Amino acid sequence: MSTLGVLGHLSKLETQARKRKEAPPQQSGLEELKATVEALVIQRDQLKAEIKANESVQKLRSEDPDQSTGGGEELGEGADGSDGSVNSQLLQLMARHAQLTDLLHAHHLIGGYDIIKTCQGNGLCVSLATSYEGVYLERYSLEIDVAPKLRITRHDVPTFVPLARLAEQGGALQTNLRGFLGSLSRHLNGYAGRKQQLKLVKEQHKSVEVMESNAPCSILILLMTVPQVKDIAVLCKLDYTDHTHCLPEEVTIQSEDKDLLETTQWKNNCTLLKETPLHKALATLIQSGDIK
Amino acid sequence: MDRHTSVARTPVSSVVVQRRSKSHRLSYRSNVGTMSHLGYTPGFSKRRLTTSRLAPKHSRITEVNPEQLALLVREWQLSYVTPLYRFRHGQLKSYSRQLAAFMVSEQQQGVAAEVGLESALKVSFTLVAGMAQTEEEANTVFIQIHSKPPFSAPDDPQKLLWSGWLTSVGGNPDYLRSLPEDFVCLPLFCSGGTEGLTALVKAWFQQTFDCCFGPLEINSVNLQWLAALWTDCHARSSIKQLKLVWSLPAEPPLEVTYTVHPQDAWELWRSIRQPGERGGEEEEDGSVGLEEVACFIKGLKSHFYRHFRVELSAGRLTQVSTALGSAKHGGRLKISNSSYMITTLTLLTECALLKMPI
Amino acid sequence: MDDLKRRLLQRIIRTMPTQMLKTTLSKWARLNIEQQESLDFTQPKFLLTDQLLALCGESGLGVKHITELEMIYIIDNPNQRLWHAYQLLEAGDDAHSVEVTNFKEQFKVHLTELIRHVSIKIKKHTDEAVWIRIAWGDRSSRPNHLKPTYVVHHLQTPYVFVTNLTSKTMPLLSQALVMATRYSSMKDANLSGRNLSAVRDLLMKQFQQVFPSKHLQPLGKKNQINSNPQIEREQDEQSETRLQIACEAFGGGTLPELQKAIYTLETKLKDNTNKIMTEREQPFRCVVTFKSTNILESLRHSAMTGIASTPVTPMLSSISQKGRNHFLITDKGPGPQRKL
Amino acid sequence: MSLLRPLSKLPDLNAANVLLVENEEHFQQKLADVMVNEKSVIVQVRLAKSLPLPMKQEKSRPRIDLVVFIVNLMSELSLHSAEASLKHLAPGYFLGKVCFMVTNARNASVPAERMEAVRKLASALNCPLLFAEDQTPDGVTNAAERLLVILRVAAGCVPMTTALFLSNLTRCTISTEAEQQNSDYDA
Repeated sequence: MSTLGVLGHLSKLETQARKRKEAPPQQSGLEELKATVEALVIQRDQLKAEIKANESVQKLRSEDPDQSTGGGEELGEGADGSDGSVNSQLLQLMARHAQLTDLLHAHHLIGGYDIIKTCQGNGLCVSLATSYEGVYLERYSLEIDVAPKLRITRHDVPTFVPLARLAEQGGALQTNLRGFLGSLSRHLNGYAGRKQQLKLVKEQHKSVEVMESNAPCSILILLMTVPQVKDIAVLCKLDYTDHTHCLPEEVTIQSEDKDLLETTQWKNNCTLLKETPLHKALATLIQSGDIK
Repeated sequence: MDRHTSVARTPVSSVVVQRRSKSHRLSYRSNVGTMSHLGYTPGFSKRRLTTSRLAPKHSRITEVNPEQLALLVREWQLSYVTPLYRFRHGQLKSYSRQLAAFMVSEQQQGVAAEVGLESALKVSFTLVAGMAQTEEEANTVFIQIHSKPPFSAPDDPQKLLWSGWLTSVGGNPDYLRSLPEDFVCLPLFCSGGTEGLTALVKAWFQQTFDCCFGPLEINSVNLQWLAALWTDCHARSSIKQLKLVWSLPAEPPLEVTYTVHPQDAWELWRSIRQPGERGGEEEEDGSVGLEEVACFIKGLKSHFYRHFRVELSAGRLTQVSTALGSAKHGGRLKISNSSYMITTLTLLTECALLKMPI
Repeated sequence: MDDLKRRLLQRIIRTMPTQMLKTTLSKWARLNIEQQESLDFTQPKFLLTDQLLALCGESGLGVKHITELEMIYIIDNPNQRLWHAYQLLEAGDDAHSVEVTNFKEQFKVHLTELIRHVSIKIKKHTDEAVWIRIAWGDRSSRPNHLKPTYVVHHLQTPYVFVTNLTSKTMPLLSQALVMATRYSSMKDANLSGRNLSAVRDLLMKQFQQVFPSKHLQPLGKKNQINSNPQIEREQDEQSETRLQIACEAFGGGTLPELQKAIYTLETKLKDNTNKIMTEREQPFRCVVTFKSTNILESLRHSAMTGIASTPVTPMLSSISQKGRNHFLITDKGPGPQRKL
Repeated sequence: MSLLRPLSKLPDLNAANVLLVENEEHFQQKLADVMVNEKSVIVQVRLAKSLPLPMKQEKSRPRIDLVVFIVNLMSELSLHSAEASLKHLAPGYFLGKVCFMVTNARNASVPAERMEAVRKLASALNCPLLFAEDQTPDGVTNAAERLLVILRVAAGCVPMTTALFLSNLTRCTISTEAEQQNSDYDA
């Protein structure tokens, strides 16, 4: 080995590597194709089975509409009355699953609102849930009279939500209940989100002082401190003009130190505040040391 | 069953009366009735309740003398008093002195320290004429307690500390006649002033005349009757408004004040009184039937229920007031107008007689 | 001026319990610690007033500062007054962007334009409310600090709560408020009560409302007594329904404290047994007042126990659902919505 | 809206069922708590605000041996409600299986007329009228004891006697005018 020298050794390795690459191309190609065929066959069989299963599920569901609407207390004891094998039980389960998925889909179609009949069918009670970042928050309800025309009789929606305006807009309540509920829900979710953010800010960032806030949480003024040689106070006003949103449309920053606000860093910070939920934005600012 | 629990010094023989009056019997019975746990006691269960009372003719209303006017001034707290033993209307002057002396001595014992008797007291007993309705009935006695500040000039006005009166108006003559000779019956006691002073006066009466005081409530039937009586008067003397107050047993307690326009109240009352059996001239008879009263109140209640769907009858009537007077369930009474003063007092005399334990 | 100072201070101190006085003074922070400690709170109040007055003189504090003290006290103890609610109508496009400094400025400008002799103090309280103290004067006289009007407003909400307002000053306040908040008018909301937060909660719907639901909520204390198997309540279901209906009508949980509800009825008396009155043309005029330490709770309890029949009439449920306690009811109008 | 019948069901062994009807639903619970402690028979207490009882429980409901109407004299509604409920009892009950229990009779603000109305009602229906004190534990116990005496008889747990027989002795009566006069002079 030592006689060949380093270069010799390298060239030898090179040829070896080349040989290894070139030698089995034909063979492996064939194997690959074979594998593909096999996979496709399996897939075909699976699809076939699925089709069959689906067909039988459909059959099951159409055969037994009572069960499909009435909730499945008697799963397994098949409508087919067949062998009772694992397979048929599975089919039953699948049928039930498909049905529930459909229900869920329908629920989503009507907007995910809980609606129940009241007053012997003369009224509706709609309940709208709000959530923010996957956390369920307050639930708001509306009671609506159906006859002679739709009319909101009672609700617990906060006063600053323009409920009457939303209901009147293009006769939304009469003609487009879903649309009305949708826009109401956006307002409520917007409010819930802003309120939740404010709550989180107050909990998580004690160093940031909330100077001012209002009932709809649509105007926030925060006092932040920028740690420099001498602490600089920065007043940050967040204006949520669109009440359906959880992010501010406008962020204005004031400070005695005008130069500070001109820096790109603070301009970026402004954009950050506009684009990220407040508590997260503040966390980032604190982490980066821009504020205390 | 002991009937004489309240009377300590009175000779027993003089209390057992052969002929007890109806109203007298009534009070006795209602107590017996509630005491036995099975309410079937046959002898006692028959009772006669007054179904209508006469309101006097207007002619009598006008004759109000200045002494009687003193009775109109303020709101009085009502009590009943059992017959006074050896009370003499001729000795009022001496009673004035005795009561004043009694109060001073009580004060010295420290009992009345808080009632503000630092200054000299002047007690006066006076007669109020024209209240008694029959020969047998005793005259009304009016008592005033004035204070004289220690350093005041003789002609300085004296401060009225307390006033009160004992009366009997239209008491059942049978009952009055049946009383033994030494007893004077003035069953209705009205007091106005601090509770401490009232208690002192009562104590003196108890000691001196061997009598017994007790609170006199005005129950809802009587309150309703007064409401109707006053409403009836509206045509002659404006009642301004008819105000009824109910207290309902909700939690927290709910008080409902029902104020009716006088004209409308009066028209409702007339509409109930008009039907059939009453002729035109009888309209003047002035009697106020309990059935009519019940009907009147029922009308008011049903109007209320139609709007609020709240059962006033679940609670109780606690107060009735008009410009002519006001009466509260707890036994407070104010008569602001001389019309029907006698009638009102007749009712209260009857109530007091009914309430008496003997 | 000194006399006014004295009378103002006297009045504040008279109404305030001594314990409260201590904390209020420290909140006020116009006197330094030594001065505060030198005060002897055990002495009679008139002596205390003298001492305070002397201290004020020492620190050069005037009427302005004393009104500040009053304001602090009132903000902390609003429930000794009768508050009336007003509603702002038709929000302008920029109504939602009004913030405190802006509002303060505008309100002062507009009100002083309307009336020259007026003293205004505005303070933002921690609960987001803006408190305004107005001492009114007229053309010739200086502002009367002994009868100030207090106004409470939560920005971006259409409600204003006012105490001690006369009909003379009402239009002035209304105009200044409408302009400062960018609304177009203000009307009486027909609601008043001694408890400010109750009046506010009622209008802003900040109390627990109960709605019909598929799953019966665990409302209050039901069934807790029915433990003995030998005792059975036959009508449990009915009483639960009554409970649900009562809560739907008046709200669940602790309810806002209202002391009164007043109905002026001008409706015909209809009574099957009384032909004369039923045929009468004129309405039967009466005023019905419900009074309690908390009428909503009293009424809910009445509906639960059956004193008030169920379903509850809109006349009563309007108190919580419309946030009103003054009603005028006539036969012609569409029921309880009629304005007073 | 069916009548409640006294004999439509078979009795349970050594059991007595009482139905307490009270508009205010206040005193009945206190009474029930005491009554179920009875050792000699198994007492089942059923509580109602008014009659009729809901149809739903018709099947599960045992035979009711005694119906007690509790009337609070302070409230007119209480009396009216009891009067209205009476219509939903089959006539057979009035042969000794109904009784009235009155509270607050001592209260000064009770109009004598109302007491009189209750008395008349009880005597017209030949039912016993009991007075009870609902404010004190002793009063409740006493009232419960009295009810139990009647209940045991009504349920047939006392040999040699019947509800009808007992009610003849205990029913409320109002004497006539003549008797009144006589008794007056007897006293």
